[in-house]
Amino acid sequence: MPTFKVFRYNPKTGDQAYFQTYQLPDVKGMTILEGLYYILENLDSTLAFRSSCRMGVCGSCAMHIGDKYRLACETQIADIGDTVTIRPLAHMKIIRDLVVDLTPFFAQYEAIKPYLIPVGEPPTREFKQSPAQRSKIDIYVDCILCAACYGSCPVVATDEKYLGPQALLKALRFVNDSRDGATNDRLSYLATDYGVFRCHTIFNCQQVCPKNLDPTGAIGKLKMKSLIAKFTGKLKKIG
Amino acid sequence: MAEKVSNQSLLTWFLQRFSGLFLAFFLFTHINVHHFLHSEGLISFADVNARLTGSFWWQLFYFLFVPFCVFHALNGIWAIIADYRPSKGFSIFTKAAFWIIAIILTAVGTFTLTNLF
Amino acid sequence: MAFNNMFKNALDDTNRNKNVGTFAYLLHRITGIGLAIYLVMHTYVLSSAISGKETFNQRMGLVQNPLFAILEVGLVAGVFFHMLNGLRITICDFFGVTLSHKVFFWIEMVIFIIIMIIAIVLQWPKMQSGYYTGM
Amino acid sequence: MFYDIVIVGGGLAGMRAAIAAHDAGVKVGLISKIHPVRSHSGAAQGGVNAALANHPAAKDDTPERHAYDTIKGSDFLADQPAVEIMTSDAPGIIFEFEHWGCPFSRFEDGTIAQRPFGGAGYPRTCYGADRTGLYMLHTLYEQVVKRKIDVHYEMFVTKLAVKGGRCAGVIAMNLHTGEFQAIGANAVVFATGGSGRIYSVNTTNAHASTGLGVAIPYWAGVPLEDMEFIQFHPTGLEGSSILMTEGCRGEGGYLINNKGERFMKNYVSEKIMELAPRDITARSMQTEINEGRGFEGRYLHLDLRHLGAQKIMERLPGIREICMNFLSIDPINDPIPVHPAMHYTMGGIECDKDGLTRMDGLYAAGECACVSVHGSNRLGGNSLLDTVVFGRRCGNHAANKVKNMSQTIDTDTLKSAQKAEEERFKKLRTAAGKENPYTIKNDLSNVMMDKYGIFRNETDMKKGLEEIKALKEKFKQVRGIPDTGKFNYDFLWVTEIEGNLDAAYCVALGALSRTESRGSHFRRDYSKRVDEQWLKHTLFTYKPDGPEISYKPVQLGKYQPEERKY
Repeated sequence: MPTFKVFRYNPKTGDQAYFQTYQLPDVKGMTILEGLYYILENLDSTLAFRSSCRMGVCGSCAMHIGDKYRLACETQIADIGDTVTIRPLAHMKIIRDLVVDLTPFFAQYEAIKPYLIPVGEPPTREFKQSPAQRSKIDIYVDCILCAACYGSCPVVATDEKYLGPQALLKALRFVNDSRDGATNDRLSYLATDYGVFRCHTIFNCQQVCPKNLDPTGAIGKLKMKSLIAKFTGKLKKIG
Repeated sequence: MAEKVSNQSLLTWFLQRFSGLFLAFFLFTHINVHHFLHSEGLISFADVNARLTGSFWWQLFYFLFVPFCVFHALNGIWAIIADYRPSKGFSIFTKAAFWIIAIILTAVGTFTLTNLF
Repeated sequence: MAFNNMFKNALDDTNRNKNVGTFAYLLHRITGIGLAIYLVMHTYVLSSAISGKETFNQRMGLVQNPLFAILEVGLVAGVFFHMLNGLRITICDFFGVTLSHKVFFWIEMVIFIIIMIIAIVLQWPKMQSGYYTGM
Repeated sequence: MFYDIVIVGGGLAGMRAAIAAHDAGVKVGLISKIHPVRSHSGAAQGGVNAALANHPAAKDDTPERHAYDTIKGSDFLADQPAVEIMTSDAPGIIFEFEHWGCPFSRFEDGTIAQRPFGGAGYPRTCYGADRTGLYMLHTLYEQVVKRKIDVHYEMFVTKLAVKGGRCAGVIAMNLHTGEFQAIGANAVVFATGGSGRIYSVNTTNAHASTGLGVAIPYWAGVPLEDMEFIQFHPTGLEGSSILMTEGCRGEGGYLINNKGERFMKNYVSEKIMELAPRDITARSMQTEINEGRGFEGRYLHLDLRHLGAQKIMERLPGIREICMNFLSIDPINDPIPVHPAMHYTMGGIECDKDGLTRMDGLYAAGECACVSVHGSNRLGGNSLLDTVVFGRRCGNHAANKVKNMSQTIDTDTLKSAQKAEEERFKKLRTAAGKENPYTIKNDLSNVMMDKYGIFRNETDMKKGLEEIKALKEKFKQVRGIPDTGKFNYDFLWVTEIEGNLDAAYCVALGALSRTESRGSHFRRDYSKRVDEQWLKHTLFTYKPDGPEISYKPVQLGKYQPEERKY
């Protein structure tokens, strides 16, 4: 019988956070999210956690499960063990139980101008992009904004102004896109004190990414691109 | 993006890597010579003096070694402090202190070296 | 985030992300701070050369005894860990081989252990008490 | 709070409407109970249809052919003028997405790649690997960010504020604070998505896709349309019912029964095989399973092994990932166990081709709306198209309408509606009943699955209707909801169950009344399509003791109903 130890915190009933233990039935193939729903539906309806698609694409249910950050929906209880400790994402304000305030995360997402800035007027049909050019953004477009990397990054822990792994990965997606024409503007912003060079290459983000996107590698690529842009005099002053 | 942000970290990051690579070479040689190859007896003034005197390459080696060490060490510690987002006053104070420490250490180190040959 | 939560947060992050990346990063920082302190001490000891040959030999004598010989092994460990790990993250960043960072870490560890064995073997005579007469 | 236009729901339809309205120069507020990028549009995998004629085998593809395929697929219940609008807008809207940066997969010549899909005469489904919905959703959110549109996420709309037949705004619970808030608007757009969770035991839909989105306008007096048509996707993953995209079959995957044969040849022509429309494929699969040719009596195999590792990893990486995470199998080496699973609600809030409903100032778009472009059966790849095309039209129309209206907030109506909601919540909190609401939800989904599944018949459906009525009674005795303040998910899910019950009631009553078989609605006791009597849409109007059914004719156009053969 699996046991869940779930992080609980409700500012309305008490300031103190604690772990609550629940006994769950033994069901083959049950996921952590199904377990949480079982608790909500049968044991304790005050439990709060985010969820939506339950198939690993919406990114709602990233939390700290067992030994690392995972998506609750695509993690089977059997893979974690008999006792499962569940905690919310770190580095963001905990609102209640497993729900955290994602505002800083989305603020960083918005700061990097996460939209295509094309060169000139678009053609009447599509921009031509060869499969080789498309393959340069292949994995980076798969990010689901689950914030697991943001929660695992020790640099984010100490400095909320650091753009964080997700935003930087997203930035590389546009820098690498053959249709985007604002590469130097983007790099100028990314090379500032809150950008890529604050990364200490710790690899936690790569470790936890549920989509195996390697944000650390993306940041490494951006570092190289920024350095080259700097030494060829293409970087602009910001502010 | 209205806020003025510097991209000083680009240069410091790069110089940290750059000095780090040099130090890897310097330290490896230095430790090799002083500890591994010199495993018997004491290191005395005479030993050091004998190696440095008259050898342009050894002299150049150590004259570069000192500033690289100092830069790498202080810049590394500054990177740690910067992670904790120090207040403006604190960071100005620390930076000034680090500059003074850097100058003193480099000066003492260099002066020591000149006395060793 | 202020300095007062520094250690608590660092511990919490380490506790939640138990993987080689975190350990390497923490050790890198700790050895880095240690080496920076050592650099100052080293400069202090050697700066005695400014006052002349005798002072230098005298002060060197202070730190050349079995206790410091043992500490020196620790120093070598710190230097080489910091060096190898620095090379590892530099290689990962510069050559885009981040996905193999764990392999690099274990290679680093193997080299590190080999170097440490050599260091201890070479340092062994100095660590035996009574080897030196002192000065 | 006041906006010219309030949009409820942050999926593709909602965000597209918001962008359209914003670009037309009005002040838009987007409200969603989950963050927009968590919307279930992101779970769409296969692709989006548009007659771009990029595929070498589809050089003579046109929007007309696309329209014909859609109408034929709908079993001629679709409103043909609306379908023509959708298919002729399609290429433009896909190019627009591409210009916004949507990372579609590409052909060698650099054009958007297209793959064949079920029920379509040409390969015209544009795709980005098997994450098309995710890419489109993120692209739209990027544009929302670019335009700095106000997004209020985790705001749970529970009621429409109506005055004199005119929509004055919505009442929502702000989950971040746990308090009710009134948002005034000159126009409200509902883009809340499908009601798949009424079949929660066997659906591909997200937890968030409940019936409340259609129930709120329904309670306010707006009729629902064609609720009896529920699409079953042929390939839901065994057990969890997670969607295995139609693209698997589009890329050439086989459906295999336990005798090892490609059984689809027994149901459709050899030329079509696995690429028959979803209703036919799902029925064929269920027949195989019912007649004992399924594995363990429950599922069939979707075999991708002959496609080769490279093609699977390049075109269907998400499918592989899901299989590995949920069943620990690798489609490169093993066949995928699949069974039909509830996937889409063709019906929804009745609206015209501009999204305007019968209530003044209330619009609907996306899966919760029923413009009726899908008729009785939707073709794969048309749902993404439906959301963005009608999302845009609806946003434009609403913007033009409210542009010159006064921006005064109807405080009285909103205040009293808010008060009513607060009272209701208070009552729910102090309810003294004993029933567990989630048991009711599970019972409901079991009833729906057993009695209103792929095959339906009168006796079962009559029994089912009684059970739904009993569940509705039971819901009145529901236990109290704890007042946890912020993020009261118990309140959210229990409120949704109330919506589920009424949406399910409409499905049940509609299915029972329609004595024919058409598209996804298949009755064993009336297995023929009867155009003379049933070529019409069902309308459901809210009455306290069950919906009142009426009918409206289908808008025909170029194509006259004919026998549907594949």
